[in-house]
Amino acid sequence: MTYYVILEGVIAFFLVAGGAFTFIGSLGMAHFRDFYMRLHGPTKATTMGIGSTLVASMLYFGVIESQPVVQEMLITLFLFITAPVSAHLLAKTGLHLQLRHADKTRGKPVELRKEEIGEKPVPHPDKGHG
Amino acid sequence: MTLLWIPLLTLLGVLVPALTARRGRGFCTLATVTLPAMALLLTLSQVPALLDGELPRVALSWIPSLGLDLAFRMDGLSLMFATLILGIGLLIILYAHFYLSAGEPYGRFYAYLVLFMLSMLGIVMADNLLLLWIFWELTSLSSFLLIGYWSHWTDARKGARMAMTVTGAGGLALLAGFLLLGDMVGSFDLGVVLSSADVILADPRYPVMLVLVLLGAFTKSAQFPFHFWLPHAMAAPTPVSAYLHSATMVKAGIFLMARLHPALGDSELWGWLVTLTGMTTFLYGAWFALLKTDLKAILAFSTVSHLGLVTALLGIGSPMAILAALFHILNHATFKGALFMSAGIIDHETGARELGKLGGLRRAMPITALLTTITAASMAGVPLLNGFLSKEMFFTETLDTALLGGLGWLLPVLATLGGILSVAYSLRLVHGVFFKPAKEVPPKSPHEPPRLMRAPVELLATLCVAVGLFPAALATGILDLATRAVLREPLDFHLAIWHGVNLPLVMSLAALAAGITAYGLHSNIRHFARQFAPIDARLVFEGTIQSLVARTQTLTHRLENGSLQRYMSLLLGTALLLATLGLVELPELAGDKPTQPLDAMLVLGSALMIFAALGTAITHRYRLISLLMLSVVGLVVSLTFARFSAPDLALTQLSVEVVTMILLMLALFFLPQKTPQESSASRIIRDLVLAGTLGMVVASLNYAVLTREIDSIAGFFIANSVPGGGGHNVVNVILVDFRGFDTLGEITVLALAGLAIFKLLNRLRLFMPHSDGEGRVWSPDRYPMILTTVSQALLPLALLVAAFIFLRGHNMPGGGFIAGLVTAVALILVYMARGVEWTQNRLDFPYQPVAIGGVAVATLTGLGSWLFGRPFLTSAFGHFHIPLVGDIELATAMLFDLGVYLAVVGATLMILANLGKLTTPHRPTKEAPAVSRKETPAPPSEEAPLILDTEKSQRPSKEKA
Amino acid sequence: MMQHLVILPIVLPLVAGVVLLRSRQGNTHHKRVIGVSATVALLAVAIALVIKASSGEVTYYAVGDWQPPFGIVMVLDRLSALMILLTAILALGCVVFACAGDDEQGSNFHGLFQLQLMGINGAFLTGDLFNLFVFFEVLLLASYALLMHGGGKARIQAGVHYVVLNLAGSSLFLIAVGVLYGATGTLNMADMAVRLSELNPERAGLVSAGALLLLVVFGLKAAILPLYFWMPRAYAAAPAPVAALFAIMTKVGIYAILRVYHLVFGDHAGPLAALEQPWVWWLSLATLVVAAIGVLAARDLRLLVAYLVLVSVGTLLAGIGIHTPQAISALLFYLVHTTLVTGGLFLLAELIGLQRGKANTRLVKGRPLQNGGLLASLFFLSAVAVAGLPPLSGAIGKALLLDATPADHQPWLWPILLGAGLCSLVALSRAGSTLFWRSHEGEPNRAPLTRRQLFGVSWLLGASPLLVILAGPVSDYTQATAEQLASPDPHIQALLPEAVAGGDT
Amino acid sequence: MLDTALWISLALILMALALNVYRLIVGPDMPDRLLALDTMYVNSIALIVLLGLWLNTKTYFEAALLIAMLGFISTVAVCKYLLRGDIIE
Amino acid sequence: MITPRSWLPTPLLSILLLIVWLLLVRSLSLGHILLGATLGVAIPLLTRRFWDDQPMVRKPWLLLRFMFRVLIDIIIANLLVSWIIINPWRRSRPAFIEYPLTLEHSFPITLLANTISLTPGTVSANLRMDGRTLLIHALDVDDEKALVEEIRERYEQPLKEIYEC
Amino acid sequence: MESLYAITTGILTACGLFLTLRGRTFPVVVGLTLLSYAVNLFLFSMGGLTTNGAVIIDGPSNYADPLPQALVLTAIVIGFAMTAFVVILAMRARGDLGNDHVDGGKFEEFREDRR
Ligand code: NA
Ligand code: NA
Repeated sequence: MTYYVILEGVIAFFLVAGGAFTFIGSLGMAHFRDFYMRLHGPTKATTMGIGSTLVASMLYFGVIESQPVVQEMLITLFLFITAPVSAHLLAKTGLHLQLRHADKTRGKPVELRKEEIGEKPVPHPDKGHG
Repeated sequence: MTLLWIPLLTLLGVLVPALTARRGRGFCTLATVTLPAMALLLTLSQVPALLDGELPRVALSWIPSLGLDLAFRMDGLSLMFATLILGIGLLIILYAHFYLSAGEPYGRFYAYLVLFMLSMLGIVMADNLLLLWIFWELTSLSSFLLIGYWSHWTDARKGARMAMTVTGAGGLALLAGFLLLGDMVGSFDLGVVLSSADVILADPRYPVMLVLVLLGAFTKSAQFPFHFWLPHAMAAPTPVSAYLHSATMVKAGIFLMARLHPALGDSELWGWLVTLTGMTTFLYGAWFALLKTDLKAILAFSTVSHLGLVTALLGIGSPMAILAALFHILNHATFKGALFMSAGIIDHETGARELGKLGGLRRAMPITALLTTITAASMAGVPLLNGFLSKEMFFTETLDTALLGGLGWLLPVLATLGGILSVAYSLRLVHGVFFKPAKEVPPKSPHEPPRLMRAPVELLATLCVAVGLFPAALATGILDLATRAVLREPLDFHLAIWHGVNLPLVMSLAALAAGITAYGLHSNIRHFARQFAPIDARLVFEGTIQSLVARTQTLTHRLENGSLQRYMSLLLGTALLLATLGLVELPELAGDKPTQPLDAMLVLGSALMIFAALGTAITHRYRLISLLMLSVVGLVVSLTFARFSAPDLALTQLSVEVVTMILLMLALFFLPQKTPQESSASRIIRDLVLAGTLGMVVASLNYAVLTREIDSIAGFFIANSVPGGGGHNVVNVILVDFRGFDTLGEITVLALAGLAIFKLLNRLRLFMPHSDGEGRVWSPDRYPMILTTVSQALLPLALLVAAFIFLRGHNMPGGGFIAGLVTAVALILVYMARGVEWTQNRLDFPYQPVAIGGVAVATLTGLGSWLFGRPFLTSAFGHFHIPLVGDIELATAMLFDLGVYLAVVGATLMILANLGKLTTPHRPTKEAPAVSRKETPAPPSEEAPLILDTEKSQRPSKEKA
Repeated sequence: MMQHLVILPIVLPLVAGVVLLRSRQGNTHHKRVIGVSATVALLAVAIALVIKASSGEVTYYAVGDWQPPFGIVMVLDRLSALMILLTAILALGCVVFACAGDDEQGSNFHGLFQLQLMGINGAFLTGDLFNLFVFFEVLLLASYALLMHGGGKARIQAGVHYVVLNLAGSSLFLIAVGVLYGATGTLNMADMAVRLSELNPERAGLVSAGALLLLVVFGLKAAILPLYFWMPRAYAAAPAPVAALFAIMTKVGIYAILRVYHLVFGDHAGPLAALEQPWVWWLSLATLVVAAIGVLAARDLRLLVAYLVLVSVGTLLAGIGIHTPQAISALLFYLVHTTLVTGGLFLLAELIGLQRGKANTRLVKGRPLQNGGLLASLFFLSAVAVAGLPPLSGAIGKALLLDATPADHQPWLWPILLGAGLCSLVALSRAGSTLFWRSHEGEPNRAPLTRRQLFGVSWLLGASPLLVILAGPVSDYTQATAEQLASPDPHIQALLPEAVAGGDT
Repeated sequence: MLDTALWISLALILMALALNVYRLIVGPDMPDRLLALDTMYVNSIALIVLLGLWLNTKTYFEAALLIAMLGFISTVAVCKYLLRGDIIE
Repeated sequence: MITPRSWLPTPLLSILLLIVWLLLVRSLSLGHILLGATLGVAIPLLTRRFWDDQPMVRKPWLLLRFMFRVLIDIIIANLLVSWIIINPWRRSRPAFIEYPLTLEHSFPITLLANTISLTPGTVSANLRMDGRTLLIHALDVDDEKALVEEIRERYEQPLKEIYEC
Repeated sequence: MESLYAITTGILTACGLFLTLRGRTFPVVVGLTLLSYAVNLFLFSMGGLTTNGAVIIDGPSNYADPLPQALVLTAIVIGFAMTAFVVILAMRARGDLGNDHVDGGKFEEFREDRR
C-alpha cells in the first residue's frame, strides 16, 4: 500500500516536474531578449521536461501496469539525439541570418561581422513578382 | 424491292467516278452515267404500276425507337421529280464532260454531282419524314461541295458557305417541324401524315409547325427573304448552276410544299404565307433579273422569280393551281436548264458573261443563238412555247382565287407586272448577247461549242417547243400522275394551246407588249434603280457572321477570362448555393444525439488549430511563415486524430505532414519568397465572404451529422476483423482487406504522382536563386558536419522503427503506408544531410521500379486469389506452427501491405529525390526531348547538365564544395 | 477466367500498366506491342461484358469476397458495359495513333495510358461511392500526367487550372461522401438507396446537401456551365491521343450523374428523388448556349473541337435533365457518337496541324496540305457527324433526343440545341474552308501521314457511319439501358437480395 | 493524487503550447518561429504521453515516437532551407 | 570469402538493434529473436554504405562513465537554466565563445557539440567549416576562458581518451 | 465538444478556401493542403467522435467507427499525392511561364477587379 502511495507520489512528482520544466522551457523561449538566448530554454528545459514526463510514464506503465517501457526509452533516445542538433542548426541559422543579439552579449564572432561576409547582398533574381 | 434499287444504284454511282477517274475522262463520264441511267430506266419502269393506280413502296426497319424507317415510295409526284432529277442530271454530266477544263479533278466533280443526285432522289422518294429530312440535309452538304468546287476562288468558298448556312438552318427548322408533325400524328410515315390532315389542322401546334416546315422549304427554294444565297451560289461551275439552281435543288422546297400540301395546305395561314411569299419573290426576283448584267446572275434572279411563281401557285392551292405549279416546274426545268447551259457555253467559248462585254454573238454562234432565243422566249411566256402555257394557267389562277378577299384584284395585277418584267429581262438577255453590237472584244474568239456539249441544250429546247405545241400529248400523262399524288384524287383537266380569248390571254399579251416597252425603257429603269444603294447580300451575310464571331469572341473572353480565381470562385459559389439549399431543408441543425462535454485540452487544441489556420491565411504573403503555420495545423490535426481514437490516422497525418512540408520547401526554393500585394480590398472581402460562408456551411453540415446517431455498416467490420481478416487493428484490416481495392487505387495514385512529377521535372528550366529573399547569399556550409553525423546514426534506428511499424500494422496502429513514409523520410534526411551525389552513390536502386513494384506486389496478391478460385484480392491468413519458433500468423494481407510499403517508399523518393536532384548534375534528363511540336523553345544544349540561368546564379559555394 | 470477367477491365490495364512501367527505359517496340495488345484485349473483354449485360441481368463482383454492402463491389449492368466498351473502342484508336510517335515525346506514355484506362473503367464499374472517388483520383492523376506528356507552355498553363479546380472538386467530393455516409451509414450505392427509402425525413436536408454537393463534383468533371472553365484549354493543349482519350473523361461525369441519381436517388428516395433534375436541366441549356458561343469564337481547330465537346456535354446533360427513359436512351446513343467522333476529331486536328507546319491548327491561311484531299474528306466526314447533320450518327442522336423531348421542354431545348448545331455548322464550315480551301499557296509541308495515324483516325471516325447503319440495334440497347436505369429495383435486388428497397413505393 | 498531477502537468503543458504559439506569431525572425514550431513538436510529445496516461493506453505512443523523429527532420529541413535555400543538393 | 566482417560490419549496432527490437515487440519468443537478429544483420548491411569510417571506441567503460557524467550535468544545467528563466531579478550575462577544437573526427566532435548543447547554459552555435573551431553561445557566463577550460577538461579530454585520437 | 469541433473544421475550410482563391500558385497550394486537412477532419468525424475507442480489438469496448478512419487514411494519401503533383506543377509553371501567377501571367497587369 505504502509502496503504491510512494510510487504514485514519485510518478506525480515526475509528472509535475515534467510539466513544470516543459513550461519553463517555453517560457524561456517566450521571454528572453534575443534569439540566441531563447534557444536555451527549449534545448534544455523542454528536453528535461519531456524526459521527466516519460519517466513518469515508464514508472506508471512499467511498474503499475507492468507493460514494457521501450517506447518511452526510444522516444527519450530520439530526443536526446535530436534536441542538441536542432539547437545547433537553429543557432547556425540565426548566425547566418545575422540575427541581432542583446547588447550585453560579449564576444563578436566572425559570423556576425558584416565585413566578413565579403560579398554585397545581391538582389533576388526573381521575376516572379508581377 | 425494285424501288430500293433506284437510290441504291445512284449511291453506288457515287463511287464509280472516284474509282474510274484514272482511266481517262471519256471512260469516266461513260461509267458515271451508267448507273444513274439504269436508275432512270427503273424509275420509268414504275409507270405502268402507277397507271394501274398502285403505290409502289418499300420499307425497311431502321431505327424503330425513332420511327425512322428506310421507306421509299414512287407516286406520281416522285416519278415526275425523279425523272427530272435523273434525266437532267444525265444531261448535265454529259455537258460537264465538255465544260470542265483539262486539269480539273473531274472524278471528284462527278462524284459530288451523283451524290447530289442521290440526295435529291431521296427527298422525292422518301416515304418517311425523317428520312426525307436526312436527304434534305444531304442536298445542302453536297451542294456545299459543288458550289465550293473551285475552292481557290474566294467567291466560291463564301458562296458555298452561305448556301449551306442558310439551307442548313432551314433544314434544322424543318427537322423541328417534322418532329412536331410526327408528334401530332404519331408517326413519321408519310402515308399516315398525308391522310391525317384533320388531326394536324386541329392541333394547336399547327401554326408553329407550319412555320418551321415552311422555313425549311423557303430557304431551300430561295424564297424572299431567304433568296440571297442563290445568286452567290452561282460561283459554282455552270453545270452545277444548271442542275442545282434551276432544275433540282431549289425545287426541293417546292416539292416539299407540294408533297405536304394534302396534309398542311388546307388552311388560311398556309394560303396567306405561301402565296404572299411566292408573289413577293416572283416580283423581287424579276426586278433584279432586269437589273443584273452578269448572265448567270440574271438567270439566278429569274430562277428566284419563277420559284416564287410556283410557290404562289401552291399557296393558292386549288387543284388547277397545283396542276399549274407542277406544269411550271417541268417547264422551268427545261427552259432554265437549257438557258444555264447556254450561258455556260457562252462563258466557255468567249471567256465572258457580262452583258457589257458581250454582243453580236449571233454570227459566231448561230445555233446557240437560236436555242437561247427559243428557251428565253419560253421563259418570257411567248405563245406556242411551254412557258406560255403554265404562265397563262398561273394568270388564270390568280384571277380565280378567293384569297385576299377584297384585295383579290391585287394578285392578277401583280402577276401581270411580274410577267412584264419576265419579258423584259428575257428580251434583254437574248438581245444583249446575240443581237446588240458588241462593245468590247471578248477574251476568246467566239465559236460554236462541240457538238455534244450543245446536245443537251438542243434536247431541252426541242422539248420546250414540243410541249408548247403538243401539251396534251406530251405532258398530260406525267402531270396526271403527279396531280393525283398531290390531290389524292384524279383531276380532270385538259392542256390546250388555245382557250379562246379570255382575261388571262389578255394579261399575257399585255405583259408581252409592256415587256417589250419596258426593255426599251430599260436604261431609264436602271437609272431609276441606281438611286437605291445596292445591298450586296454576301457582304451583309459575311459581315453578320463576322460580327457575330467577333461578338462571340468578346463574350467568350469575358466569360472565360483565363482567371483561375474567377473559375474557382464560381466553383465554390455553386457548391455554396447547392449545399445551402440542402441545409435549409433541415428542420433543426442540431440532432437528438447528446453532445459531449468540453475539456481544456480540446479548447486549447481547437484554439491552436484556429490560430494556426488563420495565421496560415493571414500570413500567406510571407510564404515560409505561412508554411510554418500550416505545419502547426498539420500537427494539431494529428493530435486530434489521436485524441479521438484514431492512432493510425495520427501516425499517417504526421508523416504525410512532414513530407508535405519538405516538398513545399523544396518547391519554395524555386518560387518567389513573398506574394506581392495585388488583391484589392473588395476582392479580399468577396473572397472572405465566399470562403467564410462556405466554411459555415461545412461547419453546419459537420455539426448536423455529429449530433445525429449513425446506423452504419461499421459493426460488420469490427465483428469480422479478427475472424474474417485475421487482424486486430480494424482500420488496417479495412485498408488491406475489406476495402483493399481502395488501397490498391490509392497506391496507384501515389505511383502515378511519382511518374507524373518525373514528367514535370524533365527539362525544367528554373532559376536557382543564389541569395534568399532578403538578398543574403547562402551559407557556404552545404552539409553541416553535425547534421551529417547524426543522420547516419538515425538511419538504422529509423529503419528499425519502420520495420516495427510495418510488422505490427495488422494488429496495432501502423502498417505499410506509415512504415513506407518513415523509411522515405529517413532517407530524405540522408539526402538533406549529405547531398544527392553522395546519397545517390549509395542508394543506387531506381525508384520507379520500386514504386511500380509495390503496385505489382499488391496486384499479384490480389491475382493470387484467382488461383484458389476466389475473387480478386480475397485474403487468406493462417497460424502456422514452426518448430522451435512457435506460432506465427501469416496473412496475404501482409503481402499486400508490403506492396503498399514499396509503393510508398518508391513514389515518395521518386518525388522528393528527383526534385532534389534538380539542382545537381543528376537532374533527371532521361526523358525523351520534351520539345512539343507546338512551341519549340530552343533548349540551350542537349548535353548541358543544368538547365539554369547559369551565369548569374552559379553560386560561389559550388566551387568550394 | 469467366467468373472474373467483370473485374478484368480494371485488372487488365493495371497489370499492363505495371508491366509497362516497371522501368522507364526499355524497347519502344515492346512497349507498343504490350500497350496495343492490352487495349485489344480490353476491347474483347468489353464486348464479352456487353454480351453478358445485354441479357438484362445485373451482376456484381465482390472484390475480396466481401459481400455488399460491406465490401467493394463492381457492378455490371447495361450502362457500365456500354461505357466500358466505348472506352475500349476509343482507347484502341488513341493508342494506335500514339504509336506513330507521340508516345516517344515523353516518358512512360503507354503505362500511364493503361492506368488511365484502369481509372476510367473503375469509375464505370464500381458500386461504391468512396471507391468511385478513388477511381476518379486515379483517372485524374493519370490524366494530369498524360496532359503534361511532351511538355510545352500551353499544357502547363492549362494544366494548372485543370489540376487546381479538380483538386478543389476532390475536396468537395469527400465532403459529400462524408455527409452521405454520416446520414445513411453506408457507402454502397445500392445500400444507400435502400436506406434512403426508409430515411428519417428529418434528415432529408442533410442527404440533399450531400447529394447536391456531389452534383457539383460531377458537374465539374462533366464540364457543366459555371464549372467547365478548366476544360477547353486543357483539351486543346493535350497531346492528340491524350485529348482524344479525354473525350471520355467528361463522360465519366455524365455517367456518374446518371448512375448516382438514378440508383441512389431514384423513385424510392421519396422527396429526394431526382433532386438533381432541375439543376441539370437549366444548366445544361446554359452550357449549350455558352458552348455554341465558344464554338463560334474558337480561332484554333483544337479549341474548336474542345468546345464541340462542350456542346456535346450540354446536349447530354439536357437528356439527363429531361429524365425520361426515352431521353436517357437518346443521350446514351448520342454519347457513344460524340465520344468517338470528337476523339477522332482531336486526332485529325493533330494530323492537320502537323501538315500545316507553323500555322498548325490555328484557323488562318497556311500552306496547302500534303494529303489535303484525304484529310479534307476525313474532316468533312467528322464535321458532318459532329455538327449533327445527316446522314451521320450525330443527326440520329440529335433527332432521338429532340424526339424524346416532352412538349413542355421543347420550347427550350429545341431552339437551343438546333441553334448550337447551326453554330457548329457555321464554325466548322469556316474552319474547313480556311484549312483546306484557303490554304493553297506555297509548298506543302513534308509531314507524311503514317498508317497508324490513319488507322487511329479512321477507327474512331468510322464509328459514325457504322453507328448509322447499326442505329437500330444500338438504339434498342440504349433503350433497354435507359429502362434498366429507370427501375433500379432489380439492380438493388441483385446486390442486396434481402433488401426491400422501394417496396413501399 | 495521480489525477491531480496529471491535470497540473497538462495545464502546464497547455500553457507552454500557448507560449509557443505566442512566439510563433510574434517572431520576429524566421528562426524564432522555427524554434517555436520545434518546441511545439516536442511539447506535443508530452501531450501524447499525458493522453496515454489519462486513457491508460499506450496505443498512441508510436505517434509520440514519430513526432520525436519527424519533428526533428522538419526542423532540419527548414534550417537547411534558411541556410542554403536548396534543402536537397 | 565471406568473413564475419562482411556480413556483420558493426556487431555493436547489430546487438543494439536486436535488443531494441525485442523491447519493441515486447516478446522473447524464438521467432522474434530470429526476426530481430535478421533485422540486426540486415539493417546495418543496408545502411553500412551510409556510414563514414569512424574511429573505434577504445575504452567502452570510459564511455559509460562519460555518459553518466553528462546525465548528471544535464540535470544540473537544466536546473540552472530554469532558474535563470524564472528568476526575474537575475541578470544573465550572455556571450559568444570560440572554442578551439582538438578533436579530429566527426563523430567525437558531434558528441562534444551535442554534449555542450545539453549541458551548462551553452549551445554549440556553429561548427566552422574548417572543423577546428566551435562557436558556443553561453547564456550566463563570468569568465569565458574558464568555461573553455572546463569544457575541454570535462568533456573533450574524456572523448579523446575514449576514441584515442 | 461537437460544436467546437465543427467550428474548427469550418474555420479551417474557410481559411483553405480563402487561400485557394489567391492569385499565386504557392498560396493556392497551401490553401489546398489546408483544405484537405479540413476535409479529412470533416470526413473523420462522420462516424462520430469517440474518446478512448481505438479500434484495436481486445475484447468488448466502446469502439470508434473504423470506416471513416480508413476512408480518411486513403484520402490523406491521395491528397498527399495530389499536393505533391500540384506543387511541382506550380514550379514547372513558374519555370516555363516566367512567373508564379496561377494564370501564367497572361495579363500584363494583374488587375484583379476585372476578373
Ligand atoms: Na529539438
Ligand atoms: Na536540390
